[in-house]
Amino acid sequence: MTTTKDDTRTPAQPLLELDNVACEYKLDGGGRFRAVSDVSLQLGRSEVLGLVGESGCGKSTLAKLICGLEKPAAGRITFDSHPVKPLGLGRRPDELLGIQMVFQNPYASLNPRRRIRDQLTDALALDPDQTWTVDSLLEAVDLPLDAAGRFSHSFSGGQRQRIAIARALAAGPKVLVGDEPIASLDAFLQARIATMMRDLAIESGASMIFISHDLSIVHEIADRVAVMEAGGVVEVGSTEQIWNDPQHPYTKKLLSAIPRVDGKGIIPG
Amino acid sequence: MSVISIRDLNLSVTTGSEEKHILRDVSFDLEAGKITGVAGASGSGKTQTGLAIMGLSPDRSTLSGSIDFAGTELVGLPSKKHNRLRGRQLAMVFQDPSSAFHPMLSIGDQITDHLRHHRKVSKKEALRQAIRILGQTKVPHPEEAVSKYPHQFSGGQLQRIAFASAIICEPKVLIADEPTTALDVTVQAGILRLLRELCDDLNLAVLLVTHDFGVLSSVADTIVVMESGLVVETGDREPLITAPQHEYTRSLIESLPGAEVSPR
Amino acid sequence: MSVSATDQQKNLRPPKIHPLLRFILVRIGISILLIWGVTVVTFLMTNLVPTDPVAAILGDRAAADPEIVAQTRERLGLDQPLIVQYFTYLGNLLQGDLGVSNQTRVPVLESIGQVFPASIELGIGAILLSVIIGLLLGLLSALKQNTIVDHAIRTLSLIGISAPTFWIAAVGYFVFFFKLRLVGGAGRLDPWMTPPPRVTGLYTVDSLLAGQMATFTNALGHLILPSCVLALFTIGLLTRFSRSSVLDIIKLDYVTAAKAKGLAPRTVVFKYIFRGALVPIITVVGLAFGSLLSGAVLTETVFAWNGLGQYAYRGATTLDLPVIMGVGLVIGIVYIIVNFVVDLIYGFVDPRVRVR
Amino acid sequence: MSISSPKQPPTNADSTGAEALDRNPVDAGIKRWRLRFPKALRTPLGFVGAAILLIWLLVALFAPLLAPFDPLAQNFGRLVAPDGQNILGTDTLGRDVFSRIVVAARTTLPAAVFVVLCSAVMGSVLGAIAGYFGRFVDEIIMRIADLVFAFPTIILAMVIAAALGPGLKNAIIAILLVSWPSYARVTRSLVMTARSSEYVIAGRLLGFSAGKSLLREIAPNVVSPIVVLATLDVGTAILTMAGLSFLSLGVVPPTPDWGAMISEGVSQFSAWWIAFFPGLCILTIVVAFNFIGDSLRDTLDPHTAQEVGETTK
Repeated sequence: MTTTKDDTRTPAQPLLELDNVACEYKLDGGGRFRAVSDVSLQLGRSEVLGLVGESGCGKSTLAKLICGLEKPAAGRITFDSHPVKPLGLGRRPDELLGIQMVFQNPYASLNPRRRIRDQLTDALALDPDQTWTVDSLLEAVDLPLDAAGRFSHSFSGGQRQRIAIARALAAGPKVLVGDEPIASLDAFLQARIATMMRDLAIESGASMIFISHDLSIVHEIADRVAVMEAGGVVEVGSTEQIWNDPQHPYTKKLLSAIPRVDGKGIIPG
Repeated sequence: MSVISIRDLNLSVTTGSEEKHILRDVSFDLEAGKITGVAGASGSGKTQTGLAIMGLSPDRSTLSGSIDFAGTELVGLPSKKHNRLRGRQLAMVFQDPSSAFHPMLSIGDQITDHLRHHRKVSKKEALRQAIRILGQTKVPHPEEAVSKYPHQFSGGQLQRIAFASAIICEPKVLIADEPTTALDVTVQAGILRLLRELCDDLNLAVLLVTHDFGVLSSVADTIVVMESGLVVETGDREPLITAPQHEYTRSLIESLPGAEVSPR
Repeated sequence: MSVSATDQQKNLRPPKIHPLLRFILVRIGISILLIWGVTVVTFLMTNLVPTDPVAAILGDRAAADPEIVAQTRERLGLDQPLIVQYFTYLGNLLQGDLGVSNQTRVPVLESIGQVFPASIELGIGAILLSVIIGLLLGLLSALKQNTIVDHAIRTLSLIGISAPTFWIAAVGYFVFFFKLRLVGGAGRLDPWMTPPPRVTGLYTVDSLLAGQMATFTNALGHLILPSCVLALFTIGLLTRFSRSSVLDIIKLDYVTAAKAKGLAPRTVVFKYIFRGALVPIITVVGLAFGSLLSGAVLTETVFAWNGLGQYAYRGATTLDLPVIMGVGLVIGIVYIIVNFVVDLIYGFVDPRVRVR
Repeated sequence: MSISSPKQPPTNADSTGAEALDRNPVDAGIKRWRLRFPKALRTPLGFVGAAILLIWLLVALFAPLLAPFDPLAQNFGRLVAPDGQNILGTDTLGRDVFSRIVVAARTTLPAAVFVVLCSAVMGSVLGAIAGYFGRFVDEIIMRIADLVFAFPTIILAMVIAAALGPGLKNAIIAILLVSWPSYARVTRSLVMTARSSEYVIAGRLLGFSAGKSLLREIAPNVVSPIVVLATLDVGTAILTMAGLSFLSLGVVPPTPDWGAMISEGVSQFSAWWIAFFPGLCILTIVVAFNFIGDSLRDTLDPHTAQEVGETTK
């Protein structure tokens, strides 16, 4: 499991650095499963890194590791020269609040019993620069201003996901982690929400790690792409290089499996 | 020649005092040896169209219009008679293969119980046919597979088993409801190839419900686009995708990532 | 979900023992721990009593003499520290010594051994009735959801779990025995009948084994009303639970898939729906057994059914602590064992536990 | 192909809140997670339950005015059948059954509500701690709960009441000790679900401490199921209390009590009224709580409702 070649654009001082990180789960019937093994990655400033792989490849575990939601079995994660420590029972340390996450399931990521305004206000309190207000956030994600007074159940999946993006942005993050944020949305909404996420993150000066099983969406929004298979990163490179000149056989397989919308009736692969 | 011909199909569901129209004047045909794709966003009624053919519309719903299946009118068909067609003439494959099988029954049992029910074949003969059909859908080690349980298979293998179960009684119509949505992209291609082969080899009339134009572009012969219960456009695959007539179809296709750029 | 087989092999460290074996070992461990806990509870309860056990044993006059009290305390080991007393108690338990009744001076274990079969007979009758009737009503109610049938069954089952068992017992006894003479009266047999030769202790079984048909019908006539009364609460409980459990299953994909195969409705209901609902129901049957034991104490009293419940009732009314603690201990252990068996059944029924 | 409905570009398709028959929202239930009392009481069962309960509350409140005679005075002939004067007859000591029944409501109802409130608070606090902090705290609390579950309710209450001696106070302590575990189990499992749910994790990522997220994010989501469970449990508490009194381990004579009255009447077959009417009282009041609780339960989402139903002992 080696990182094939580091992209030349990777800055000398990465914002987020993963150094030989591994993670294991205990299984129900006994035994262990190594979900992530020996992953090394860097994320620069104002950069969008796409993390691509199929189900069970460990990409969501990697997202949790970055946010401190899982305990690494080995390796080191550094954010802005602070080590990322697993989240215990106490408050998350201030220096790590710059990592925020948008989750996969928009139906579960908003508190059903609290108004949207309250949930956004919690996040706004973290941003020292006071970049946003509740109104400007809602405007940024294309929602009506009266949304603030409502509860999450009155919104559709796509709308909820936009609220979740607004909440993550409100905290003024330096790294925005999207864990399959578009996977449970309709195909016709996916590209739009993904692009919105990218634009908002970059405009507010943050970097983004965008996790998806869909290479064609990642191709639209990412600067660099890392491909994962069976817990390891098999290839990292600029989006163009991965898309046009993949090196690893798994990346090739993944790319060739994407059906083209050309009406030719050709089954991919 | 059309195997199924749907004309002015309407479906409404009553919840409490509210009546909701799910399908409005839907009309299209399914032909033997052809895959008809139905596209639409969630809530457009595409799944309900498939269920209406199967006679499995939700409780407290009313269906009107006509579904003609080789001379038999399916709308208003008594449930006993419909039941004789289900599994034997009309078969269905579901979206999530991991939930479409009973976790406590063996694969062999689940893919042959309708064969034994409809054809009255012996248990031994049914199992022999099951092994043959699992081979046809390219499930690895069919002899061992029949005595295993669903949790011992991956999603892609289970979907192949679901196709085996669907075709074991040699049906004329196959309804595939988002058969690849729950699968990984590398597995999807294999399932689509299987669907194409089964359709061609068995001369099946296939209804493929999906929200993925990539899937339609790969295997569908004709495409029906639906929006909030209405059919907005019907046409052959290539012209419909490359030159959509209706504004809604166009916006759907344009919303897709990389509509114009494709990998090498 | 669909991790390919090779991926899994590569990163999987398989468990050292078979999951089913592990499952059984864990269950055994938990059961032993619980049984130990039960002994601690009964021991502490006995020792927390505000009333002096010595006084209870000796009676008022002897208790006034400090010398006799001190002797008795020493004889009973009550001058020892609590922890030593506990180990003495535990040691006695392991030898089958549950103490001696303050009232009758009969060893508790001996009395329990005598009355236990009566309760088993009643309990088996009631659990059979509640499982069969409860599951069928629950299934019917769920299949006819939101119809008159469903509403009626739901309302009746709610009333069933609301009625005080001992009152239903009294009313039933009054109506069916006293007024209508449809069933046998108090006790396990009419007073002039002689019990069948003891093999299992269950009169119905023993009389059949001995070929005494008259005794059998008489015993059955006495058994039927108490079991029905006892079952009423658990029927309500199981009806409600199996209804919600079946409703959960009905909306699953595999049921739609079974319907789409054109199977007979009977097959869909019993092979697919019922089998799926059965696993959660099995675990609840174990829990329902607990309320059955509670009900037995009250029911047996009304019917003068000479079982564990009536024994406990006599102990309670005379504040005979060794008896109450003995019954508590035995019932607690029986309950734990029943639930252990239920867990095992669950493990064997569900292939996801059984087959790796 | 007629197109009658206003068309929308797909970019807005999600803002219409398009109802998803095609695809089930992952959490069909969360939106119904809130308890709606008025809605629950609109169902026939809920309404009947509320009506019966209201009557009983009034009876308990105005018992001294309603009771025609002194419930303790042995004023009348023994075992007088119901007539114009003693509308529900008299008991073995010549006391008026109706007066005794009415006055007994004053002890039973408040005692049952009190015991349920205490056990609900105790159980859910312990359950929340177990569910949120997990590990050995969870192990200890839940193993104790398992232990209590291992004794059937009446048996354990009987053991406790016998050890402490008969009396209303000790009966209440006994019921409290046997009934907290069901709240602990339900709360624990709800808290565990909530704790790993994405909205709570999102809050933790925004810097909420464990305590803050438990109080602010999780608590509002577990209160409703606890209220439902408690409503159903009042009925159970009344039954257990009556059972203890029936076994002479509850309210001490001569204080009037339904369970004790039934116990007295069981052996008096010629005087059926002594046992019959108190039992009817217990039945109606327990039915009332169960009807209300069941209707409330239906307003919860299915998953939570099952959670509440499963542990009913």
